[in-house]
Amino acid sequence: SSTVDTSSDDASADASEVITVGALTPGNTNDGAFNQALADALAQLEDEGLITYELRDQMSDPATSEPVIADFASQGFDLVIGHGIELGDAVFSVAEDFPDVNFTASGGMDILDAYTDNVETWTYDSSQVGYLSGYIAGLTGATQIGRVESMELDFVVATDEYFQEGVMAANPEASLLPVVYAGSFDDAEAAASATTGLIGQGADLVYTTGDGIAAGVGSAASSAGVMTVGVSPAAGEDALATNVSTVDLDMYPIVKAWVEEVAAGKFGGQGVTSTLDNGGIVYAPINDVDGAVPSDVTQEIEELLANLADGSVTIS
Amino acid sequence: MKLTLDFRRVAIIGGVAAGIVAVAALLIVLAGASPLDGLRGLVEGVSSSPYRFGELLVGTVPIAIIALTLIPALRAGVFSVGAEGQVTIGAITATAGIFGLQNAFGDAVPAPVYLVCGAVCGAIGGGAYALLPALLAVRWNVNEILSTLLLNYVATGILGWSLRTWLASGENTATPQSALFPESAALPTLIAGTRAHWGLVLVVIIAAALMWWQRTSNSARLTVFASRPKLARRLGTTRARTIYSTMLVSGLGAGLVGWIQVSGINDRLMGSVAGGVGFSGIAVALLGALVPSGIVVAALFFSALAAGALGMQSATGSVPTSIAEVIKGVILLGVACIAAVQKKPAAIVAPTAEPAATDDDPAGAGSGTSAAVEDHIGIGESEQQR
Amino acid sequence: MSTTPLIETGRVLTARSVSKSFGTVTALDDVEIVVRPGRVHAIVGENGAGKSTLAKILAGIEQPDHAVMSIDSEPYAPNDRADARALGINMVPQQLSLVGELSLTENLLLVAPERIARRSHARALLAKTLSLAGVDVDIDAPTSSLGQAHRQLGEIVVALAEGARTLILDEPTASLGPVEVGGLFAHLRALCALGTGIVLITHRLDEVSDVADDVTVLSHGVDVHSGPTRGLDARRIAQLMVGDLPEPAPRAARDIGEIVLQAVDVTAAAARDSQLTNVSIALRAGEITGIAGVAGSGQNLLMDVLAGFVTPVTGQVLLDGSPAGAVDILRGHVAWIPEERSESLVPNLSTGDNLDVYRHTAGVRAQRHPRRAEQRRTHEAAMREFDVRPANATIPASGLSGGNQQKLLVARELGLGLPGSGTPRVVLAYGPTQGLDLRAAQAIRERLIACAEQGAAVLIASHDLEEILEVADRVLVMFAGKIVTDLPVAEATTDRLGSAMAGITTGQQS
Amino acid sequence: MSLELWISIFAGAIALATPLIIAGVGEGFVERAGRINLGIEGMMILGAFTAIVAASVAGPFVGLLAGTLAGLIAAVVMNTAVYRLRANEIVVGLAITMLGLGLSAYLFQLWIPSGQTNVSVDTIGRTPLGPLADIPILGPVFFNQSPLVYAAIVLLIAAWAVMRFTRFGLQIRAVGSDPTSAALRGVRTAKVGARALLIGGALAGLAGATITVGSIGSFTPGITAGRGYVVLAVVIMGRMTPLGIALGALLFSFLQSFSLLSQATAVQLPSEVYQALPYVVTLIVLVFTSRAQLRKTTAKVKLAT
Ligand SMILES: Nc1ncnc2c1ncn2[C@@H]1O[C@H](COP(=O)(O)OP(=O)(O)OP(=O)(O)O)[C@@H](O)[C@H]1O
Ligand SMILES: Nc1ncnc2c1ncn2[C@@H]1O[C@H](COP(=O)(O)OP(=O)(O)OP(=O)(O)O)[C@@H](O)[C@H]1O
Ligand SMILES: [Mg+2]
Ligand SMILES: [Mg+2]
Repeated sequence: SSTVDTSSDDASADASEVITVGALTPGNTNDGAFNQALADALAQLEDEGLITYELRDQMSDPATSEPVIADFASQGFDLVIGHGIELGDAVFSVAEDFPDVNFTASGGMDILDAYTDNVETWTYDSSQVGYLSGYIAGLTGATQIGRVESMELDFVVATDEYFQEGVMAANPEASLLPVVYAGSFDDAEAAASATTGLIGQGADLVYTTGDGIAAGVGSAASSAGVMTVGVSPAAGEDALATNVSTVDLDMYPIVKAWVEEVAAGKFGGQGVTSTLDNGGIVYAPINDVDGAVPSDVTQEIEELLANLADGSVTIS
Repeated sequence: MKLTLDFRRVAIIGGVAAGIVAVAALLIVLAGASPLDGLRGLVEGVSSSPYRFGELLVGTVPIAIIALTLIPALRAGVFSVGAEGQVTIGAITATAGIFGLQNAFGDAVPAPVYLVCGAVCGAIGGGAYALLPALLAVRWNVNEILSTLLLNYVATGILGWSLRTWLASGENTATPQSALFPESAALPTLIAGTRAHWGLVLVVIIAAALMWWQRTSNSARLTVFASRPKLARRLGTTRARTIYSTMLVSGLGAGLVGWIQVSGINDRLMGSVAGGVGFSGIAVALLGALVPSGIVVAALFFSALAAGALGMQSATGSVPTSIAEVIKGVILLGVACIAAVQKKPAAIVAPTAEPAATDDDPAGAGSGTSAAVEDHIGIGESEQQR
Repeated sequence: MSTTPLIETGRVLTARSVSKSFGTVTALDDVEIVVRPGRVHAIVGENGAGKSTLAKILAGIEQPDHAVMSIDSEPYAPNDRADARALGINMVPQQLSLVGELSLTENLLLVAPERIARRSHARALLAKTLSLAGVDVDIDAPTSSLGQAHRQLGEIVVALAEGARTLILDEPTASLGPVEVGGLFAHLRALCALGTGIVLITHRLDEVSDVADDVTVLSHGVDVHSGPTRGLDARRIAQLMVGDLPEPAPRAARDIGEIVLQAVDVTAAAARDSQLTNVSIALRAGEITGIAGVAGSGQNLLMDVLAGFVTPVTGQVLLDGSPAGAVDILRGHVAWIPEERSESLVPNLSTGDNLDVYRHTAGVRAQRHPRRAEQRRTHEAAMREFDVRPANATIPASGLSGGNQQKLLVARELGLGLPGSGTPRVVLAYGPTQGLDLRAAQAIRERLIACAEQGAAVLIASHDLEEILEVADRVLVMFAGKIVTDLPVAEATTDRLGSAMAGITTGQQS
Repeated sequence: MSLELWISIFAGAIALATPLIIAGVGEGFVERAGRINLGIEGMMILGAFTAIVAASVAGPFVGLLAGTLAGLIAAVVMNTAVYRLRANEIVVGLAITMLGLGLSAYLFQLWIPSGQTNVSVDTIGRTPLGPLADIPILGPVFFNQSPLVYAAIVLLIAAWAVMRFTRFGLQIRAVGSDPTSAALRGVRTAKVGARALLIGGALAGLAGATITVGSIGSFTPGITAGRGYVVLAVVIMGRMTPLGIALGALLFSFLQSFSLLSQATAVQLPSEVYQALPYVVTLIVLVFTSRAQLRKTTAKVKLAT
């Protein structure tokens, strides 16, 4: 996969020393989604011998996370990754006191300009995640699409708008049922109930992005034989049985670039975005759900990606 | 006689302590790490650096204030478990107050004004939210444990909605949060190089105030009320006044904590603002036997536990963070048992425990029953007896 | 007297060298008692003499330190109440053991040997027992809704239905009116005729000579006398118990003064009592007003209204002519001795703290804290004055025996307790001597009279007519929430009062 | 709103009510015996987790059994702490909840390390009750549900029968309403209370298992999502009687189901309003039931204020 363009080729060449990384994620690292993306990237980089790392999960409360970040910094880690917007403030506030340690902070689009000398900022293109998910959902030929989300948060709402745009681009005939919010990130049962209800109202595909609730969505949909998009591996094999695909982050190229920068002593002063183009956003191989999904879906997606890359398709 | 009693006590304490260690060690081993590293981490978690020690204090402040201000309510037998929601509402009103001030007077507002405004708004918010279950209890006899529990959920809803709408930050954020406070609204740091802030001083003031209060007649009246409401009536206290006033005090304290959490730690309002301090506060109040000094110690202990558990995770590397929660739960359980063995059972729940002393049956024929803890859920009930 | 038993040879419950101590207190020391079938065996003794303890040991509720017990010649050593019950020994405790939320039937089933509750069977059994004992009690109503007398009878019937052949009654008459006591004794005699052995604990010595066949006198845990009652009268028994009683002091004539506390046309409602309808009562300085009535006639509610706990629906309570609430009434020096002393003593506070709990009254400025030692001396002096044993101001109030708790309460209300200067202007007392032995009861009656002599308005409600007739200047009778009779004591005969208490109106309204 | 929607809402309500009813029946025993179990949330999630682990090895029914056992063990711990060692009931309850939430998340993370797909098990699934399931409207609502729903109904009847027809039921009522008299009558109050608590714990565990093995088929941390606390409210609301508890649970889940699904219609309210709705209505019902109770004992001494 293509890496972020900031990495210079010789950086990795003379990186004989192993970089120590301390990382924090807001949720569980086995969530099969956002948090796990970082955990997997770190594990892979460690396998490759580039880093050793320590990872702390469930750090969504800044009251807990700030001391952990400070801890990492004071123990002399080379790079401290705060993965998740909840950690942004804490990273910046600790980074001030440790100018010699490298940090990364994540946030919304506006964090890209907030970098400092020892803090690089990161975000991902949520419009692409939403659009591609919607596009895949549209390509399945589903006619009534339901959505179950955790809570009515700004970014959820924003992502959802792109999802709708993606659906319409792929299949203008499809109709969308209003979003149902389960009201919790964890309440799989409520999500299952919501999904069953949507199916009862005629939904033939259900989209979700939540963590814990995906288990409920996946379980209810798969037992009703209805397709889903966005169910993560954390929901379990059975739930994945009818999941067409999930658009997700791949943190490997991003983290690798950071590590190389640290090794080369060139870290800092910029912000990066994970995109489809730079391999930071990927989609899971298409599951044809026993032939329910047209066979040319993968091909059409690749076409879309190419069009997005050359600018012939833009997401508004 | 005395010897056997002491033996039993030692045996229980030893057994409980061994149980805690065994469970913790087992869990660490399960994760493929060394229990000794875990133990080292537990100690280092609170002591290895000034920063970590500061964290111990930071964690103590909210729990201690909530627990301290719960003293009157619990002494009177009013069991409110609504601190969690009151913290949330206090944080919202404090945030609103601070931004209101900023909007009205621009950047010229001096720090003390912000602090006073935040504290007052927070306390008022928490207090007002506590009066609601008090009203329900007084007017309609609604069990306050349940009403406060339910209102915690409502507070969460209000917080979520506020962060999405009128208090939402202008930035595009994934998790809901308010904008950053003006710098002068932040609670100043008390110990340089740590996050320990001036909220600590509030703990001392509140503890001192309660120590003084404890010796007042007002306190004695509440204690009488808990077990003998009629006698308390003669002393000039009524059920309504007791419930309103004690719930109000606990609400004010929790609201103040709401402000401390936003102004002292995050400098903005976030969804995680209450973060379980309400429930910890109740546990600490009971562990501290409803005595201010005991509560401060229990709060320090509780906070140390949280910090130590994080340190343990950090020292063992591979162990998932949830171990902190497990260790906290196990130790809380153990300490509750040990505290009960240490003191006479009546002392721990002194205000509400009343093995009905009637007729010539002092210890009660039902000495096998747990008279101490079983029947103090609602004061409403004790009145209905008549 | 009464039923001369035909069978002297039936089941005999024998307990010899029974000893029991609680910590340092020796409750029983080498006591012996023999209970024969078809006979009523009275146990008498002053407060704390060990009567209840002995009864509980017989019934398996309390374990003795040492005892040799047998039924007939079979050794008898019950581990718990169930053992005793299975062998036909049953007890109606001083504090009734019926669960209020359950009916008599359910109370019977509660400890039945079968796991499945056979309601119809239990009801049939109870009905049969009821008719045998000649009692009529509702067996399906929650027992809390029954009157005191019916609950008392109900528990006896339940015990019989459980197969009691030896029945121990701990102060069953303490809270009953004369009519009910008469009824109860008639039932007991009926039971004796069926061969049941009955142990009767009581403080009313005239009852002993009336109804008992044998008597055991306990004093400080030792059985000082045991034998048939034939030839013993109340005086003699009292002498056996406590030596000679002082003669009651002659009553000086008192001046009746102004109205201090009054209820005007009060209507009010409460859970267990009858509701009050248009009750008016005025308490005058120097006068002792007695209120008689069977339990549940509204006396409790009237007391609550006068003490300011219950706000009347209509009408009002006036202290010195102006409306007052509970705390004003206390500040106005009204002493309050409730029927249930547990309402007024805080069990986990020390006896000393209980004595001066009124120091904490709202609006009363705490005087300078006296030094602890000094305070303790004051408290213990008061406790000695009122004969509270042990006179130790640091033990929790719950550590005192029932009788001594009562004395402690009286010591506070009439002794040093009221805020400001101590002496009461009004005394509201409900059964102030209940559960007290003769000497202690006498002492408290003297106190009440002394209060009146010092100008206090005194109200005494009691189920014990004798007591009222002894101290009161004026006697009211309540029935079903109304005051039905109001007589000067000179005109109040036991007959007139008794029939008024039973609701038999003779036309003479107050 | 369409008929299908209403059917979905009612069917969803019954499904959501099942764990509440099961745990509620248990807590009903506990509260009738005069105790309160604030550890119920922890017991539920321990049951939920244990059930999945056991079910992945030995099938869903063993899973249910294991979940029940996990709740039972937690209740034994609680009983020992509170009623033998006399620790404070509220503290111990909160500690058990903390422990349950933490332990289940911890063990889950060890069981399914990062990078591994979560384990799914076969759920109990739905069992249409033959031709009954085809009745219009009623069929899909009542007769096409999980066997656990039917089991919950059986449980309700059993609980009612135990309270009504057994000595144990009477003893629970006695111990709860008047422990001193009960002890004096010879009821072993500690034993009765312990049994009630153990029943409560076991049923809480089963309720947790119902969520994972009964409907979702996998575990995620925090999956009980505060239902334990809802159970406490439902039990009081239902005045601790089995029927009342069932009605309370149904009311709560109906509101939850309604809030979830009516979002899919055009009624536009802030989603938080929907989320808080069940709690607010529960509170209101609580006010009315408490007030009714107050009326019933209207005679209660009216203390002046
Ligand atoms: N459970 C107990 N713990 C400690 N002391 C007790 C206990 N039960 C009784 N005593 C003591 O034992 C002695 C005898 O008590 P008991 O209750 O038998 O007296 P009683 O004759 O029934 O008195 P009363 O007439 O007041 O009912 C008293 O001194 C009392 O204080
Ligand atoms: N033989 C008996 N006669 C009268 N009552 C009995 C008898 N056996 C038991 N009981 C009553 O039953 C109550 C409960 O007894 P217990 O607790 O031993 O029940 P159980 O059915 O034996 O329960 P388990 O078998 O679980 O111990 C006791 O309080 C006792 O009153
Ligand atoms: Mg006695
Ligand atoms: Mg048995």
